Amino acid sequence: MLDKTGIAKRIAQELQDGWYVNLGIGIPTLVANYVPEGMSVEFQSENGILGMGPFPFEGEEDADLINAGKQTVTLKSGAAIFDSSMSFAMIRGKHIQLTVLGAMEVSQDGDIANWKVPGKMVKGMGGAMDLVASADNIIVAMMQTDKEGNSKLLPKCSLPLTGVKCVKKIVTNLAVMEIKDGAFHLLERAPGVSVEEIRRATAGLLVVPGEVPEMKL
Amino acid sequence: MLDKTGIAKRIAQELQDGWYVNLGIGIPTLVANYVPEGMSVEFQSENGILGMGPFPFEGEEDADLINAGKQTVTLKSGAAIFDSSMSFAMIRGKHIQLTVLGAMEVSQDGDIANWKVPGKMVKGMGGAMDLVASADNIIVAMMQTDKEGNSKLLPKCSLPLTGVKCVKKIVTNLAVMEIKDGAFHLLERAPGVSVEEIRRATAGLLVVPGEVPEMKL
Amino acid sequence: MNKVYPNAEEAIKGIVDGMTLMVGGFGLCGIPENSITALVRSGIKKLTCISNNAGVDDFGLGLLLQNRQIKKMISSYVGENEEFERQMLSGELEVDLIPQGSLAERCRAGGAGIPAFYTPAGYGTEIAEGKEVKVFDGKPHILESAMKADFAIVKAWKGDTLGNLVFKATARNFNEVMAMAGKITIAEVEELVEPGQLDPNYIHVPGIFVQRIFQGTHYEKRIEQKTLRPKPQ
Amino acid sequence: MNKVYPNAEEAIKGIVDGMTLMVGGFGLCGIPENSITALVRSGIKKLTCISNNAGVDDFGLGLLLQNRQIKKMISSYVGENEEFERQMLSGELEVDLIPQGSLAERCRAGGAGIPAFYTPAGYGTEIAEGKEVKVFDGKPHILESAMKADFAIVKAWKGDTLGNLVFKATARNFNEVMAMAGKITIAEVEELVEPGQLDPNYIHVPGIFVQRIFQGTHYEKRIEQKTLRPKPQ
Repeated sequence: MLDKTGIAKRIAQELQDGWYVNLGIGIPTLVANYVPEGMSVEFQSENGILGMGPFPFEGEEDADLINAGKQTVTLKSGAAIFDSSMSFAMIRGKHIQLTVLGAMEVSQDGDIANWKVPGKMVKGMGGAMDLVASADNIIVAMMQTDKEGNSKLLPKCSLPLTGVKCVKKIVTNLAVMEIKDGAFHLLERAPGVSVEEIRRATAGLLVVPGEVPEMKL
Repeated sequence: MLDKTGIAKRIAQELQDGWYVNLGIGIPTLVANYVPEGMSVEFQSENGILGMGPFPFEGEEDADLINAGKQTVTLKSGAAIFDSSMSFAMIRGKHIQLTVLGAMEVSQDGDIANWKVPGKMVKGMGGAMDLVASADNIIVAMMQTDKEGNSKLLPKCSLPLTGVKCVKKIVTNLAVMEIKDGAFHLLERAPGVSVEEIRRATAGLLVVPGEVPEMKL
Repeated sequence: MNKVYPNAEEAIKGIVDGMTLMVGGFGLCGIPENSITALVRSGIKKLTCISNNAGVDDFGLGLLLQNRQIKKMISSYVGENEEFERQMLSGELEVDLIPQGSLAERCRAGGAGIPAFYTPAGYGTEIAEGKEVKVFDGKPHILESAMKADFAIVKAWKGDTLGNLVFKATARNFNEVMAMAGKITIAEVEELVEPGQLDPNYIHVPGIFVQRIFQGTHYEKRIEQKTLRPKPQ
Repeated sequence: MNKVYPNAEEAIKGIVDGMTLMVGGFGLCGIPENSITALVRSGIKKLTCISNNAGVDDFGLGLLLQNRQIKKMISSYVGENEEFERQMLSGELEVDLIPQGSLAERCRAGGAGIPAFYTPAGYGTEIAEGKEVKVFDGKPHILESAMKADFAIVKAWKGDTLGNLVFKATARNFNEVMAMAGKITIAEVEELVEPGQLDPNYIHVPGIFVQRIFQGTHYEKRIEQKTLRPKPQ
């Protein structure tokens, strides 16, 4: 089974040289720490950065330089700053090659719910709806079950949607799956996790090929 | 009767302090030479200048700095440069207080035709359609008749339109007129021009109030 | 034509109860601190505020919330604010949540004379309810309308007396599009300079969009999430 | 990931007969001179060119017209070109004329994932024929669609190896929005620099929009209308 770092490491294997990538808050943010050696990947932050660098050293933080999670960050050499409309022009216009974000629920049709729980305080969708509606390549990073053990991979989402038919790939603590033809297709098992465990943690339709390799980290 | 310079001088009297103004090619361009003393007016050029200055001195011309008429120009102190989409954001968004342009025909409803003569080479509308469709305050600068003496102020335009119901004011070689309620309303006569001469040069409906003052230049 | 105002108190004159304001900033980054303070002191009420976020309890728009001056918030994300939560849950505060990209584009559209545009963002969600849908290239999009405000209040790094603005780093965010969309736009700047001191090639907001400008004072520039990495030994 | 190409000949590889190109510039100001020369030499035919203007007889896109490489021009204004006129009147050349502001906004929309938007420009004229009309705030608007191109070819003043671009003065014009709207965008620059040499605050086109970049040579920068005022004595 993977922890959050493991999920981030596995997602980092999906990166390709020259890609522009938007990472959501939480597990996705960790992906930036595991860019393969020698690969050049630029991170976009939707508040207006391309070429976001690591967190600053103490004393170097600048209130005027934050990421979309409102954390102090730095710029890489060759970074560019822009306004919010230009930022979402990049996102909506499909100039970002990969979007990684978290989810509360994902359906076997690729629907995603990650912004609102009825009856609870609603903070807002931020840029998530723009991101999922626009990106051709979305990876959802999530725990496959909630704290009570209920699957978050469902036939249909029960929560208000963030976007429809948009998620193509999921990396959870248990598995890597692809979504197509109305089903979760199992691609890889997390280390030490059996197909049966994955099946129990998947409420939606799961397609298991003959052989399911264990992922390599 | 006014010459082109006279028309430009009369239009310059319409300027107000602090206005942003777009001047079309031809007579309108001349208006910039007659901004009243002590008045601050900024000229916008739709290829991307706010704060356009006079033509350069010999040797100071810069191929990278032209106006919408493709003429070499200079920048005033405090000028700003922007791209074409921002330029028309200003125009369409009604941030320009006055637009002055030429016309081949104007109708008593305020329609304007100034870009196309069927059977002749069509060069294009450039920014004229955006300008006339957006501006709340358009002054047309024109000769009131063509070379054959035919009126260019018509009940209805005969040429393909540039915009509909948009012209509010006209300054010609003969008169200043306002367009409202489907008629040309005579406001001022050019020096030495009689109401009768203006009437003969106006094919559309002309409303003449009891007294028509001669314009002061 | 003088656009320069001596301070925030003078610059916000004309804002009255019930108006719609756009307020620049992302989180607490690039917010018009001086103008917010002046609004708090003014006691103007029943405001509709269009702003990506709603500040924190004791800073930014949170100060106006504390003071019950806001009737409605139009934002994309409103976390980090307990008073906001209380007013929202009790029904005192109306909240309209909008996808962040649509919010930015709707402000730009308002400034640019584009009354409406199609976007894929929000299709198939509750955001799309009641909105026109049209399919382009096989993909459904929803029609979103332009937004304007009675006053837009933005914060820039430097500005000149003609209203030209430049921003520093990510303090730019929504300030640029909101400056375009205000019927009257108030810009507060850290440094007010004379015309000619800003390079014409690198103006972020041309002065045509700015009606009032003043030099702010005592910027706190609070950091919401100070995140650091360890110094190498 | 290397975006840097040695010259125009290499950078335009992949452009083939029948493609749609966006070409930056306003008149002869800010046009991609090196790329146009390479296109002339390539002999690629049946091009659709989206460009605000069509050059003059012996410079700019006029060179491609002379060579009969353009099937269709999409522009706002095409004066100053006799060969253009001849081809247009003889029916050899298709011409689609578009209001300048709509052209700029349609390019931006293509780059920004906005498939269509409403504008008042052209309502009631032949431009509006066949287009959807909708009334906003009592005023009719027409629906205009986004434009994209197989390749966008732009010219910048400086660019870095990551594709970030800055323009000089009015050579900026359509280059910015066209850079956003190319499936592949080629940027030729007067000066190619290393990452970090352009100030991140003042980038006109972020590198994400540029797939290929090269340093051009021998810029002629022809002036169309040299207008001067007399020197004071």
